[in-house]
Amino acid sequence: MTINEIQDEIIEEFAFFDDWMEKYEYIIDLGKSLPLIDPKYKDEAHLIKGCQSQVWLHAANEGKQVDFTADSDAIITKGIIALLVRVLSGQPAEAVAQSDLYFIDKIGLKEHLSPTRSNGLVSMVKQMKMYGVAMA
Amino acid sequence: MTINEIQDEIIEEFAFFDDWMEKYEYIIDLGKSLPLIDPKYKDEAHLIKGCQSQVWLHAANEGKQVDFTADSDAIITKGIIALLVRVLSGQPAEAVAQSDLYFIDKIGLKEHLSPTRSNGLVSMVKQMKMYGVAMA
Amino acid sequence: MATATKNKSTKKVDFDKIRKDFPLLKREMNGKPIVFLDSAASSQKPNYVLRAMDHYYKKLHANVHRGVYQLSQEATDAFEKSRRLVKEFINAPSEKECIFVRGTTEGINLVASTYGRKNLEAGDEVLISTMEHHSNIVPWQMVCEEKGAHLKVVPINEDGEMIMSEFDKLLTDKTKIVSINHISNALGTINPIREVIAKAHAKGIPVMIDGAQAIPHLKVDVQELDVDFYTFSGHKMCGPTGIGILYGKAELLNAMPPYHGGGEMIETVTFEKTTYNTLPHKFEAGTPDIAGVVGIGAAVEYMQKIGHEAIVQHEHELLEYATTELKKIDGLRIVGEAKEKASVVSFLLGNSHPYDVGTILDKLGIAVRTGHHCTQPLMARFGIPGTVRASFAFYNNKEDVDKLVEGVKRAARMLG
Amino acid sequence: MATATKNKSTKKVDFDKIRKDFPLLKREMNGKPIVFLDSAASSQKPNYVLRAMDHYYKKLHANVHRGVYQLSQEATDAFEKSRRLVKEFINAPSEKECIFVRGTTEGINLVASTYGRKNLEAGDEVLISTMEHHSNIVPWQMVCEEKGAHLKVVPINEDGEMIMSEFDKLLTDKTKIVSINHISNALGTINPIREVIAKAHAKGIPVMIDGAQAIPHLKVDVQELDVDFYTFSGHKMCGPTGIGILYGKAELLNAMPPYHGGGEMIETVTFEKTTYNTLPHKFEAGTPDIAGVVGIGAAVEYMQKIGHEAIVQHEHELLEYATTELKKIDGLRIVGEAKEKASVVSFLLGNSHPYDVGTILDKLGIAVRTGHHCTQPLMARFGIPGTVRASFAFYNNKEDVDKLVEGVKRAARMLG
Ligand SMILES: Cc1ncc(COP(=O)(O)O)c(C=O)c1O
Ligand SMILES: Cc1ncc(COP(=O)(O)O)c(C=O)c1O
Repeated sequence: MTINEIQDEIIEEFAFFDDWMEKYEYIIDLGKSLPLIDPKYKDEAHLIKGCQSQVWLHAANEGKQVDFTADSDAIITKGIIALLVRVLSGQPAEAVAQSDLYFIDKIGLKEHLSPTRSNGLVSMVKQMKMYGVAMA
Repeated sequence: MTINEIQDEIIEEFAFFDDWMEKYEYIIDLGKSLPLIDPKYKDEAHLIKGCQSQVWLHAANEGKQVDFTADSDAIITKGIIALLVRVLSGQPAEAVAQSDLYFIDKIGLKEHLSPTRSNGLVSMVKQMKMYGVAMA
Repeated sequence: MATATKNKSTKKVDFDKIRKDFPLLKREMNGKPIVFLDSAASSQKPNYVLRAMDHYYKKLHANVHRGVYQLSQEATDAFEKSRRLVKEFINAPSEKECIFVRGTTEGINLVASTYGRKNLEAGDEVLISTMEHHSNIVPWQMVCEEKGAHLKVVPINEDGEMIMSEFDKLLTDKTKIVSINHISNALGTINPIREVIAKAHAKGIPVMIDGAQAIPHLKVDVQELDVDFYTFSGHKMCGPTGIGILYGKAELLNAMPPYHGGGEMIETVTFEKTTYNTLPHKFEAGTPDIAGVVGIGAAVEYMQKIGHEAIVQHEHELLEYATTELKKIDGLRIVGEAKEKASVVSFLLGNSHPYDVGTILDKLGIAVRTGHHCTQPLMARFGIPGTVRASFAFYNNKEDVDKLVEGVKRAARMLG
Repeated sequence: MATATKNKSTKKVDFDKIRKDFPLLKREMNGKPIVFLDSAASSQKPNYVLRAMDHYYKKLHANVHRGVYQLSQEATDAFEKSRRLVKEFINAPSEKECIFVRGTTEGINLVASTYGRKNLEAGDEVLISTMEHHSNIVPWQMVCEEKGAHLKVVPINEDGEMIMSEFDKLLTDKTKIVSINHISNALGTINPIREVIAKAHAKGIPVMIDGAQAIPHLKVDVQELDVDFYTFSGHKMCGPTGIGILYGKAELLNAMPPYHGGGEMIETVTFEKTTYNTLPHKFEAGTPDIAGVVGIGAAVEYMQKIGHEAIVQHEHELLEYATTELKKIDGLRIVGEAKEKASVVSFLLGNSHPYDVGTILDKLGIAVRTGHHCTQPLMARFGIPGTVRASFAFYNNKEDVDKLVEGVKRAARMLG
């Protein structure tokens, strides 16, 4: 599936939720699932500092595609990371670089990617795209 | 005449003026009259600095009374000084020290003695009283 | 002031009515009536203060000092009236000792970069505590680094109280200044500043108090405290942003080099030599925040009408109630349980990250602060990344506490 | 913005209508409708700006940055939106290069005490002009004294223009920074800053421009000017008191040590080592003047709606008219007759002291500034104690000029 196909899929899934509670419960469940990153990458080199929560990101280059793994110390942040990884991981590097992540807004999580919220997510998305550029 | 008698006399004089123009013309005339101070006292030592206009003040001790002479580079300030000198000069030092200069307010010149107007007059009045204290 | 009651101390103040003075509290957040529990970061503003500033701009504005025209005099009078109000509010001996600054941060930086830079030498020490706000750490670090002086830190116990026996040991002949907060913004601890000041003065050491969190809650009397420098922010005490006060003893302020150069702070300027103005102007270079000054004056009037006694009592009730109710929640741990505490409750919920708790509370319309609260070394002391902090002002009520407790329970269920 | 016209440049702007945006201009002074001719000291404020701040406090206020709750995000958005507006206003390459300060005075002090303190050594020179405001003299004197550096001063001619051949001589390898005002507040001279910057850059010397008087009148494009530092005050451009901007090239700002220590400006703090935040936060310690920032953003929007072209033209007409009419008065002498001039007229009336003239004008409801205008060395250059200064903003009109001329004639009769 392309980046946009996955995004549309996620938007459709979220359409089932009646209120913010259900949506957040789902995100929290995503956050609680198994670690998304090899523990050895949870180090300074892979850390994206946020004032509110920390994010670790690792990118691997498989041929022309990029594989992302990531984690966060906050579970809601981690849940959102799970969605981002689902959208961008395994995609062609160039597609990652050029992606437009509209699903965030559509499923009502825009505020988590505000540059002023300082949970590391904005920097992480930027970093993911930079990996896309670098590996393309 | 006592300080208060002179003050009352001035208030009475000013009651004749119909508007601010006449009043200021009178003050300006007072300011234009002969120098109020011996030129040799117009030096740093006798200078009271104001941001807007400068004031020079000299006090002489004649027995128990204080004689003031003063000057300013601004004519309206000088006119007001002429009134202050008329009220306080030649008065017993103690009376100067304890004087309450209500005439300023009564004749509508209060704003010139505002501490923020910075024409040197407030400091000058303070200085006159201090001479009164010192010479009493 | 419209609605604050006239009864100063003994009679009951109607805090329900007072709450109506604050227009922001009528808004919603995420579709729910807002429950504002972040007053320690910045308080809301009563109409009285907003009207005073609006009136200033519409009727009185002109640049202050030195203007010969009426309007400028009126603006200056409004400006200097506020200084008088502030002087009375903290019972300073003289208005000249009340300097307008941007806020607490600037107040401390001013002292560190004038008093500090003048008096600190290599090997000297500045004494602070583990629970200082970054604003009371970094300025001292900067000047210490420049001068080769050292920052010494009084440790705290598990409850979040300064260990005074350690303070005694750290207060030595090398100490050139002690700088401690009156109330900790992260824990709510009310520090024993009387004791700190007495002990420092016994050794001839001056004391600076960071009063950012104390002024909104307690009656502060700088003469009774005999404090050397006391600084606070207007925006935490119902006043506008961008204005605060540095009180300093005239003797110390006079001996200090000036801070900023510019208009107002000079007596005469030539290219060869400049002489400085007297207090307070020496430390107030440039056009001041005139409307901000008018606003902080109005805030002082507003708070004095309500009266500190009533405020202290009301907030203490909220603190007790919130503490009791929150403690009933399984897995909730309060960080900071000093015996003397202001209306701040910092807590952790099980292993949940404060960000997660704060996010869910936000969705419920409840505004709390999460994170390190600009006290990273304090968080490190407790080995935690941060806390969730609810802070109460006199315009909060028990219903706010109930909603908070409900919200935390909901978060516990969702995150648990 | 209610009344400013939508037509940006070509069509005629209705300045009579615009005047109605300024509530203060409806008041009286000494029983007469006020004629406000002291905008160079501080401008009046349009309702648009006042409403923006009021709205901020009533609907959006919370401490900015780092808050997870909606309200704090909204406050931060309003805050950062203003930075974007300012960036566009001066065409800065990046928002990060736009730092919020209290005003021009703080902007210059910030640069003098960080860039200056870091880069100046004994024997180095700072180059300013004779017509600088105290705010652009004293901060440099202070750092020069500390470092054993020297202040060099470009002389001016009788018309009040910098003598560029002298500038060329004074610009040497010893010069570490040039700091010049864009427009002189006392004379109205528009300085040839393009030439100054080009010549300094040819020698690799950075230039700071004091834009306090330029921003309210001219279109400023910091990229086109290629200026290194540019600073101005909100209160002179229809914005609130207590807020201003320091623009600096990122390269220079990044290399500078921090200014104030405190919250916001740090990345991590431990008692051993503190690392600093990135631009612009590195230079914005503590809670900023959030409402002031919102206000300066609104002022930018307001001025842009009117458009600089229309403002320049309107003010130029007032300047020409006032100059012509005032010159007809016997014994009146204009101080500062540069070929390039902004809407400031400084004058002396015969041998009358400026204080006397100002006092009589005040009684007539006319607000002018008198004195040295915080430019004592400039007054010394002309051998005068001060001047009477009338300054015009776009909300002034020809009637204001007529009243001024009438008033000065009256003063001449009374004092003559
Ligand atoms: C040319 C110039 N520079 C600097 C300043 C100082 O500005 P502020 O008082 O807003 O800091 C002024 C204002 O009087 C000015 O006119
Ligand atoms: C204890 C303490 N000190 C200093 C500060 C800094 O105050 P401001 O940001 O108003 O300068 C704060 C505010 O967060 C505080 O709580």
